[in-house]
Amino acid sequence: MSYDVQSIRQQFPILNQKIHGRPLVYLDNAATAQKPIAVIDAISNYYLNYNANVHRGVHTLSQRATDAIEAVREEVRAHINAEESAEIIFTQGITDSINTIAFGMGAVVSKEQNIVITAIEHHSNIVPWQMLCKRTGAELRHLPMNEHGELVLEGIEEIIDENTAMVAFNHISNALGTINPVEAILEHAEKVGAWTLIDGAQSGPHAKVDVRAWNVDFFTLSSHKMYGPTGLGVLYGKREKLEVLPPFQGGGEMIATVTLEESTYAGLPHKFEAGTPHIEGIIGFGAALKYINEIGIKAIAAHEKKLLKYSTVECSKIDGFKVIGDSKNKASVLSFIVDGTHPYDIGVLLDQQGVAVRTGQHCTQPIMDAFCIDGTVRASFAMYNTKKEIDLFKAALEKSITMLR
Amino acid sequence: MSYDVQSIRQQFPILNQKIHGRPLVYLDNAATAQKPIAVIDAISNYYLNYNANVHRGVHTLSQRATDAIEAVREEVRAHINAEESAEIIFTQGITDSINTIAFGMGAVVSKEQNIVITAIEHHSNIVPWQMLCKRTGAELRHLPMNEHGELVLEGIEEIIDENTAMVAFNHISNALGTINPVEAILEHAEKVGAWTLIDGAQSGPHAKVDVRAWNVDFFTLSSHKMYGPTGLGVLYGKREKLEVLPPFQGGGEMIATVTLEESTYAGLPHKFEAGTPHIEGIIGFGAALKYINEIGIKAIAAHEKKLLKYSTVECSKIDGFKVIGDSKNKASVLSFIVDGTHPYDIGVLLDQQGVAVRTGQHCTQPIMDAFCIDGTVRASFAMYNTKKEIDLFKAALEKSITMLR
Amino acid sequence: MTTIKQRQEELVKEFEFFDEWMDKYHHIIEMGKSLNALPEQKKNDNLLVQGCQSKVWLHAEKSGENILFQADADAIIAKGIIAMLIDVFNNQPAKEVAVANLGFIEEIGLKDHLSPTRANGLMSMIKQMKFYALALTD
Amino acid sequence: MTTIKQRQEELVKEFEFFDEWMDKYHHIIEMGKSLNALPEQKKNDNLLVQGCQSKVWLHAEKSGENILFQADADAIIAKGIIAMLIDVFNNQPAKEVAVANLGFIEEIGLKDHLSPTRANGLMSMIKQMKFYALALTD
Ligand SMILES: Cc1ncc(COP(=O)(O)O)c(C=O)c1O
Ligand SMILES: Cc1ncc(COP(=O)(O)O)c(C=O)c1O
Repeated sequence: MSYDVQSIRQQFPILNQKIHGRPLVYLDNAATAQKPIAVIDAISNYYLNYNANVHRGVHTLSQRATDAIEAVREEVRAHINAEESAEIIFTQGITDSINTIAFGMGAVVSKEQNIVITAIEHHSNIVPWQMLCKRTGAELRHLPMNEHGELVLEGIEEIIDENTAMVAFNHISNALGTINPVEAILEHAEKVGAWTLIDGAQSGPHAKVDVRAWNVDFFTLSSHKMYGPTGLGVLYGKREKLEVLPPFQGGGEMIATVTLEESTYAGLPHKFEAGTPHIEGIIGFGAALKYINEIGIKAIAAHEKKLLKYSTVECSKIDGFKVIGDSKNKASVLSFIVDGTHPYDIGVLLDQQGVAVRTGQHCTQPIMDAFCIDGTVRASFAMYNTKKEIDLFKAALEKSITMLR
Repeated sequence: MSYDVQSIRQQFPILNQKIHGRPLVYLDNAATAQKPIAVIDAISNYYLNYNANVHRGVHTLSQRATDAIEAVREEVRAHINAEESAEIIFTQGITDSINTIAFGMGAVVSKEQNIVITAIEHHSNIVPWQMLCKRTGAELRHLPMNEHGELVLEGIEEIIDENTAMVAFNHISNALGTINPVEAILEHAEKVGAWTLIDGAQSGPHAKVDVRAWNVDFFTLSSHKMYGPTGLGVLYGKREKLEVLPPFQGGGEMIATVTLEESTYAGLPHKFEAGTPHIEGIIGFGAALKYINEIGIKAIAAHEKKLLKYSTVECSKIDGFKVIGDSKNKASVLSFIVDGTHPYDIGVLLDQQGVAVRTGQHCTQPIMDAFCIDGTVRASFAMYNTKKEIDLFKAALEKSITMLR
Repeated sequence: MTTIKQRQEELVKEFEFFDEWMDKYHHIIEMGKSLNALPEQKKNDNLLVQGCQSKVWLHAEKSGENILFQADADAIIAKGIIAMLIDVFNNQPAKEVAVANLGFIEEIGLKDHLSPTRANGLMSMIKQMKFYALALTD
Repeated sequence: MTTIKQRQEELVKEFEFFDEWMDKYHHIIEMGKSLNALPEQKKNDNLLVQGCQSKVWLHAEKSGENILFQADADAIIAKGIIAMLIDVFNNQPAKEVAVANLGFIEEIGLKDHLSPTRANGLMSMIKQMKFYALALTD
């Protein structure tokens, strides 16, 4: 079956609007994706029919809500091929997931050890580790990148060594689109017995993930980047690893027993799910996963790859256009600067023409520093974008440049 | 204008359904409240029209979304009468809010100090402080309660003393309904210079709150208990206090600058809002606040007070019925046991008759231990409950008891 | 002597008699009430079945090839459910208990009708009974 | 000599000429381009206006009773906006700049049309100019 982008677009009513009198061309998908009707309906349906607090409730609505979120937990497990659904923890998002692990590792990391990240991480996969290193005295290291925005693995043995407690890196860079050599890095980490965490912010919407094939210890997703609701994330962790970490937050149902003097913690996944969960978000995310699987993540990735290639080739014809991050192995992100213009000005003028892009540092200041730039313009693609939209984008970009020069 | 409960009920379509063939009587409001159409529509409307990631986005949708959440921040500020909207932080919920403060206080509390809670707290206002005390060596104390489930203030000077770093307590007990003597406790805390935090889980839906009149340092709410979406909470903190606390989570927009070596943090409220916020939740919560204010929190409280009184009087006629927590000053919660029955069995049989209540410990195990019971049955009321529902509840309760004895 | 299969058939028939779930619950409760209580001193924590929302104590011993169960619970519905299971399994050959197929649960609609937590509790009870039976099979 | 008020009126007239916001932006950009750049050595961090998304440097000095502004920005739209403000305020009595009412922003529709962050930036620029004016008023 061929990829029917028009019928997909019909599932995203938000796309069908005008901005400053021009049709919206939404190319800010790496920041957040739009939601299909199925997700919006799942949310309404929940609140119209079976909203209740979950777990421990004996009444029917509470049972329905509990069943619904536990079913999603199982779907997430299957989606990323985890071993058991108790290894799937619902969080607020990737930032929350990574902080949970970085906090917990405070109990197991010593000052002789080091944490390894990379030069192309999102702030959410930098700052929590800096905080951990500050608390424990451990050293923060990083794998460097080259001028294509690719990680450099030569010398990796010097960086990831027997004192490495954790190697944490993203699968796909949100600022550059680079697809990182996950297997090679994991292999080095495994060799020295380091724990591993993959930030899957940009994997979720664009790539097939199999945590057991990777044999990664922790993996994390944000619902809102995967066509699901805001305020929800997933933290996958191997049971044996999650069990040795202390919980990040206390309260609610994450305990087994509480006296005013002390508490004992509940088992997985509850130990890491303090407080009333984001029930609606979990249910909406279930609908988003289902929708992604209906279209097929491989079909989506193939479609986006075509858009990326077409936009790169077309825009490269523009005088002074320069791609930032030109790895051969890229997904869905076209980050660029244009000689003699400021990204910010381009963003404003594209918006005036209906085209939504992100400008700036994309929460990856170290990358920008390395390229010695203030920021880029980033066009990022999703399942519903079209070749025609790329044409509109390119035309709007050319017009903006003419005005700015 | 008189309180028109029927027209309110029309705004909550979920109430109009049958459970096991009987009309639903939803009395589990202290766990979570149902959502009016206005909230459900606000969510759909967001995803259908202006979903985008917020802050730093130059494009129109991002601006609309940013405007919308910042407008809600201002509405929350006004609602609780905070001084400035930068003191309003959006969190995952009360549990997250309290953990944020308890974690941050790790930087300012010493082992000579103590933390004071009360005997009638939710686990979410116990466990984070236990964790803080474990980290810092500080002592955890509590104000005791009497057989009515009221806090005992005699001897408070011995408990809250000059070494008290924090006094944290709930305004209204979720398990007993007791309205605590907020002013008297705050006065003692202020006298010795202790910081103060009020858990407003049950204030939000049932009471007027004025943080400046109280002069409390921290105050917190959960959206889902206030007719708003799940996954969202509010943490209010005085600027001067929030500024000395380190952030709980790192990443996203909570930083000013990041290099691979170190980061500096952004100002309030962003310092405490790492990661993509729960944009949809904030917008939905704005709609919920607006709805509450339309009806009027005082009118709601008065209505619920009538229901509480009526249900207490009526149910007390049942042989062996015993209220747990019979403070003179109570809101919206009827917690009880019935001689010769287990709360759990009552819960199951009420559910068979369409009545949704919560049974068990209500995340307040120390209260149950103090009363030497395993748990209670809890009926809790909201703006949309009716006298007729209390009659149905009472009849169902009587039938259940007959079956069980 | 009736077999495990026959006892299940009888139970299914008993429940077919009731149209309403309230009546079925009534019947479960009556079964709970007529189950001989465990003496207090026997209710030790070792006998607690893990995974039930209320407390369920289960004791097993061998009598020849057969297995004898005794149980109690603090909530009467749980007690009724364990009473049903005892009704099916009690004084049956241990090795048959260990492998028994419990179709009656489906037929009565018990599992569908229980909440997930209670259904978990039911599964935990069955698991524990089969576990004892296995342990007591030579 | 034109007053602050007159200069605003002229600006409003200039902008009325354009129907489309793209054209208005074009005009803002042209104003940015024709603003004399600050020499590189003058662009020090002390002159940065806080609260703008792009970098805006603003320098002020006194000339008799009047105040003279120089500015630059790394993004051209920000530069155009500061150019407009300089157009209105430059070489005006410091004490009038300090209290001036800037109705033209409303009339052009600038504030409504800018994003919240950019509108904040605009407000920051105005605040900084008035702050200098106040500091330079005897
Ligand atoms: C008094 C009280 N505190 C704290 C909480 C925890 O709220 P949440 O689960 O929304 O974090 C609740 C809700 O159960 C509560 O009633
Ligand atoms: C690579 C990467 N990591 C982490 C994040 C943070 O995700 P969230 O803001 O949902 O916590 C993002 C999203 O901006 C991202 O692209």
